[in-house]
Amino acid sequence: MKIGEPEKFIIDGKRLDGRKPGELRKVKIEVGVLKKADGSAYVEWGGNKVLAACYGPREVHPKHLARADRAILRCTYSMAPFSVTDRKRPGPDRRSIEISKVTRQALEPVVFTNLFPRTAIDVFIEILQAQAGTRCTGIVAASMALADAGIPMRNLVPACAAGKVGGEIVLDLSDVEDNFGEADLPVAIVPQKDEVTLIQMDGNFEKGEFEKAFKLAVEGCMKIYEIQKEALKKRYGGA
Amino acid sequence: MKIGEPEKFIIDGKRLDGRKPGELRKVKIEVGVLKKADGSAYVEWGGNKVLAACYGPREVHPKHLARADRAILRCTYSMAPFSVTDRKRPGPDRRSIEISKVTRQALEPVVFTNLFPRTAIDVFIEILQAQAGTRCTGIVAASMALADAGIPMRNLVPACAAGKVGGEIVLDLSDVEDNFGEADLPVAIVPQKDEVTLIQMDGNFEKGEFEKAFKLAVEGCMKIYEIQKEALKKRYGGA
Amino acid sequence: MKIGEPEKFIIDGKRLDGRKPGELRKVKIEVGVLKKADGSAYVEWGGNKVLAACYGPREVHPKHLARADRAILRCTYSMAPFSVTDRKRPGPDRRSIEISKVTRQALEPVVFTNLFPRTAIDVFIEILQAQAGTRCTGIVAASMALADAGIPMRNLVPACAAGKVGGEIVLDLSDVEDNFGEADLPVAIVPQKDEVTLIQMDGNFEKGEFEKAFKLAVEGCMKIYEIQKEALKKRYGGA
Amino acid sequence: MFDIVADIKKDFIVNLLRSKKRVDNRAFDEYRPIVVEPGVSEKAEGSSLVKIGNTQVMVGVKLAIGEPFSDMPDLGVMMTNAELNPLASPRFEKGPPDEDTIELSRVVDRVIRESKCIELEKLCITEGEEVWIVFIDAHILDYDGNLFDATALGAISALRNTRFPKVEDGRIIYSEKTDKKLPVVDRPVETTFAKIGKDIVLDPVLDEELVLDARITIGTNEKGDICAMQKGGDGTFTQEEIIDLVNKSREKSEELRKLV
Amino acid sequence: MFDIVADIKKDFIVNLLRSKKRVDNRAFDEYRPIVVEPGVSEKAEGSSLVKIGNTQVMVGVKLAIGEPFSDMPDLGVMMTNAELNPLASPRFEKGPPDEDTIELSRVVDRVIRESKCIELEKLCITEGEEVWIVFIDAHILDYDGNLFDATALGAISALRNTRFPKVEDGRIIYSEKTDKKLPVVDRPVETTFAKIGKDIVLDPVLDEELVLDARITIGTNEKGDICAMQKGGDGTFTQEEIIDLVNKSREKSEELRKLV
Amino acid sequence: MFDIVADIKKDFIVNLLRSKKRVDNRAFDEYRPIVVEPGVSEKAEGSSLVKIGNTQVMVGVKLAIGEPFSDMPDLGVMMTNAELNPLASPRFEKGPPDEDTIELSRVVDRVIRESKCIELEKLCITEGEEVWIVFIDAHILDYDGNLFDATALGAISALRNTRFPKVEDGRIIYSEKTDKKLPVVDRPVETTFAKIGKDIVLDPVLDEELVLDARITIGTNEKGDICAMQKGGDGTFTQEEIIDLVNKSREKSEELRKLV
Repeated sequence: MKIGEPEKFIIDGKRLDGRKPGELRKVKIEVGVLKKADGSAYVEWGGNKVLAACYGPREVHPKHLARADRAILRCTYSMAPFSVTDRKRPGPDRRSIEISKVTRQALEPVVFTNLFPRTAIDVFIEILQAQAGTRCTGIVAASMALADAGIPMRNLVPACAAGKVGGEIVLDLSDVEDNFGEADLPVAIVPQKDEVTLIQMDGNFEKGEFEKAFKLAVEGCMKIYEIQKEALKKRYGGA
Repeated sequence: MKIGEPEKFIIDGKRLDGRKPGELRKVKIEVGVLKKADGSAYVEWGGNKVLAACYGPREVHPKHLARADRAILRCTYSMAPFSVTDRKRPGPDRRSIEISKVTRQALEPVVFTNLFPRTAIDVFIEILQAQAGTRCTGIVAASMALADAGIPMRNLVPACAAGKVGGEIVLDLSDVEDNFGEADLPVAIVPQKDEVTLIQMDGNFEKGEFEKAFKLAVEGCMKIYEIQKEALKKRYGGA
Repeated sequence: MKIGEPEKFIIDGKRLDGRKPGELRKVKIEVGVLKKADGSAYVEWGGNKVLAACYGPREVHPKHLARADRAILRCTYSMAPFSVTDRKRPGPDRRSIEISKVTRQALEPVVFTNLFPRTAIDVFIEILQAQAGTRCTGIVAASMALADAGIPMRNLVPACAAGKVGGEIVLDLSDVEDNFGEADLPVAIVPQKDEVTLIQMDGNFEKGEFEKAFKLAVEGCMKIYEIQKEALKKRYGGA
Repeated sequence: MFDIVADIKKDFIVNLLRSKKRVDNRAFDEYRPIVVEPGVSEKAEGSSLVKIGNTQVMVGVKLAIGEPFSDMPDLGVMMTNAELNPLASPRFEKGPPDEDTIELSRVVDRVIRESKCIELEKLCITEGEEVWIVFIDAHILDYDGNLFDATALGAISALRNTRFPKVEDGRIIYSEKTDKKLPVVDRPVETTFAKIGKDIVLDPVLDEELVLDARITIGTNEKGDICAMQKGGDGTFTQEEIIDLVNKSREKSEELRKLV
Repeated sequence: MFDIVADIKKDFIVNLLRSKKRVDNRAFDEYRPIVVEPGVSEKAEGSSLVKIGNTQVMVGVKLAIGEPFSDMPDLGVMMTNAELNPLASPRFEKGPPDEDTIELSRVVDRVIRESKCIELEKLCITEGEEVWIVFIDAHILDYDGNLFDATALGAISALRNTRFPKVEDGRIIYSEKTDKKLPVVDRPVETTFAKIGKDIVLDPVLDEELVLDARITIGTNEKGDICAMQKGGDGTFTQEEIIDLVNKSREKSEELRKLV
Repeated sequence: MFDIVADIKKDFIVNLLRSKKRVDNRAFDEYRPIVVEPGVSEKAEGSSLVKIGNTQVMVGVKLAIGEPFSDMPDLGVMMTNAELNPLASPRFEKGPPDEDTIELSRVVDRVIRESKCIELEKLCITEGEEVWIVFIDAHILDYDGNLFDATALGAISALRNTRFPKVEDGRIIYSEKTDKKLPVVDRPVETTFAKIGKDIVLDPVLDEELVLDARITIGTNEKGDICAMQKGGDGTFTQEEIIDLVNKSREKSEELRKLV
């Protein structure tokens, strides 16, 4: 047993933080929170606090990266040194670089990059406080920042993880569930289109468990999608 | 008390190295000491031994740094690994980068950069032996190297620090005064013009002390200015 | 005495691995072992296992390195982390950078770089298993990869080291001889032309010893040259 | 995975697939010929050379003694690193690891780590002070697509082939290997599928990788449990496709597992 | 501070100032509205979000246990680091810290350190072996000028807000904060003035920073002593201007200090 | 060594040499005037300034206490580092050390190390735990050719000039040097020859370096044994030339050795 591991994860059908297995943590989304960025969003999701900013379409530096037929989308996921338990050294580590890549690939399918050839659309995601699920929170925030910047998109991209703790499939792992649980499955989708834009997984799913967790994660995405739309409406009004 | 701290800094009106409060350490300036540089100078100031070289106006690399209306001035302050008590690892550290920046800004006001558009004027300052006051020594050396390279300037830039040790305001801190003293105030000026091109400070000045120290530092600059002019005369003859 | 140092290196005229003083370790050369490279070679020499690949002539990046009158030859010597006793951290270290340089200079004299102006010829040498003599093995492999890529050359470049162990001059040091011996002298030549393209040495040769070792190394090169030609014949047939 | 080829090439491959053919005539769910050669290095404590078609990857395992992580004081440590050596492809460049290199390292690390195939608790020497560190280093030698599967296969093959060196007075004598094997109790592998247009193929060759819309790598252990998963590419999968591929992966994994 | 804007813009701002007006209608010695929100993070041991006009800076304080410097064996250690996050401005770029980032870190560090506001001697655990290390990390979130004052204000606010985590058997239990506060005994702040043409204004907004000739940042403690100073820009100040600004700084500092 | 000059310049120098003349009128086997000034620094434990013609190199030696290498637990450690400072030449650039810088460091290190001039066994303080570390740092101040010989000369001169600082309770008091000298028992030096066309000259000046075909540096100890050798350049030597130069090096080394 690792230090700090709880004996049980679910007691009387309730998780350690009181949630039911299929319940999300509290999510709060605010759009347009920064002045200098072309678009921005702030997301609080459980204990996560994440800021995203979008710049673009703008000139590409260095120039040789520009594409004649479309904009390049670039995503940078980064964690503030004080966002985690043990201070993180500033600068990108290997984990951040991987997450930046899968985040870009989670968003790319919805952005009409072909409308802005030879330009760059840059998205910066800053984790100010981390508490399990930062990559999903980041994707949700990034998607809102793109929308706030007026970048044409087919749809928003919600993201949510499911996982396995104490042998049970649950939605949206908490910190302790993430650290000591048996599996984590973050998923991002294009709602209404049956398109999965991100799926990663680590841990152990027996036959059957994967499918159950996957469907739960997609349901979680749909709940997040509603909150995303609500936040846009709140900002821009809406029909 | 830190290890090595003296009990008193001033005994019978004299400092630990025998100087009076308003007295400079010994300064020696030599111009044109390097063959390959366009201009160069060597300055010994107390225990400091500093070499400066100037190259330019010359082509700018990388090109995108060039300015259409003027030369860019670049300064690099660097310390030899053997110049300090504990061997310094080669390469720039944060302190060197800050000093390089304020050195450039100390010199920029006197250089006629507008005469040489699209070029670079590079100044390299190498600390061969450090004994408190390397940034002022570096600025003095750099200013002489610019002059030796024939770069048109409004004037030379002298620099000198004042400080507070044992509660007294003194000129030009020694090593031990710098390490254990209460305040350090390096200043650089354009003589005869009442222009301050560099001022930095750390430590503690009570009301009134700052003004006293500041004026003393400016006086120190004027003494240095005389030595600078002398060195140029010695090299180039004089009117 | 260093840890692991043998008491004697030569017993009854035989070295610790059974070889005579002037005898090479076993050498096996195979050409054209990689599909994606323009040319490639695999060399086993004693316990060394080395792969070399050649790409080019091809476009130069970054462009400012290109030469109007000739191709640039670039060599990269690198060691796999698992190729040595204590795991080597990935990425170039100072030793690799030096060996890359002398390898390039060992090969440059035979390549007709003037036939391919404004291009690059890149040679990559990867040490998969190291057991004394990797730089010579690398040069031999590189020379074969260049030939396999069809790069016009005046000749192949064989390389071989001689050294001193237990006071005797021997050919082609083994691991233990290299670690605890008294001198190592790697040499590369252009056969039939009396041209030495690489010579390095460290250790201690008394008067007379150097000349003896040098000649032995050149003889070693000629033996290697025969094996190189054999490998090319095997691959391409031959007259 | 790394570059754009002309739309023409993409059209050609898509059309080929639409008519149920691949550029190298394989079935959609067929691996290229695979060769696994364990024990190719004497300097490494474990090693393996894997070829999947023209793709070649060498994996070496080095053991060292070091400190455990402070929150897992009684467990050994494992580290996985891959290098996309410029020797292996004109598409690879010198320099610090880029995002593709890092992704490869981490996805291979994931399946090894999460399958718990190495009994890390048996690698503890003195709790909180000294444990064995397992360095898994993958070197790409020839790149013709599907590095994930080849590297993961090389890693588990090399691990199963790893023997401890002799230890004397706390000092490792690397030149003398013992008979004691690294405690490896599972054979996790990864299988990778590429979606090109509407078709999905196993084990994409480089030409297919260059035009793929989406990619998915699925790692399983001997029991058939899923241990690792990674989607790539700028396109998407449907939910059904993913569930389908997870099942297909279980099947194809058995083929790979037989080779180690 | 970071780039050139057209001479026209400079002329406009200079002329405006000559007629005693600023781009945002403030008085020359007036701060923009300032908001200080301490305690915005649960993961950090201390934190604060500072807004000066549209400029936003978040500062977090992390505590760790480590070795003291060998020449100060009985003192805790403090480190200040700022990041000019590309999220905060199109003018900031990814990559290692540039000279502006380093200057900001060091000038903020200077006022905290030289004011001796943290009682470092109380951070010694075992002389020469273990002391508390105080990491002050500033993240710029939105950049509209005057980072020095905002960051210094955030730093002292976060420090005053810092509580020690629980320590058990020499191990920090970060998840449990104690009631014990970091010993912070002063409230140093920094005030920054910009000289544009012949006029000098407090708290330059970005548009002013882009055309300034010279800049000066002055740090003071509660007693009004000067603790830190930094001139910037390619222009100059007269001696009188500097003495004047030092006095003005003492005054304006009091406004800032009320906020923490 | 570092760049291309016009073919015209090369032709000029080659023709000059063919008529037995050098650009600076020296004999082919003649050094430029050499000045060695030991003890130029008070902060370094040893130092020397060497001038060969217009080439100037400063070498400083710093001593520190640290851990020995694990396979040589009873030996001190030496490290050699050279910096091609941009101050010294328009040809040198800022940034991490390039291949020329690294080659220079390593070739100078080689002759010092292989001549065994420093008695490393006398630098052991506690076997396996603490030994003296000798840092040899060379700073190029003015570059007019032949850095190898100047730097090696500066290194041995600085080493012979090195005295231990005082040690109190295991702590070095750098400000107080003792009379105890670093145990240096040999005076190794390096001599460098350049082949230009068919001619070979000693101590190439920068203009000669820029057009040379091949270069060889040979290091010898006091007994005349060869300790280090390095060929450079894109051209070649004949076997006879090398044997010849080795003998010439022994001779010329004596001239250098007299200077330290």
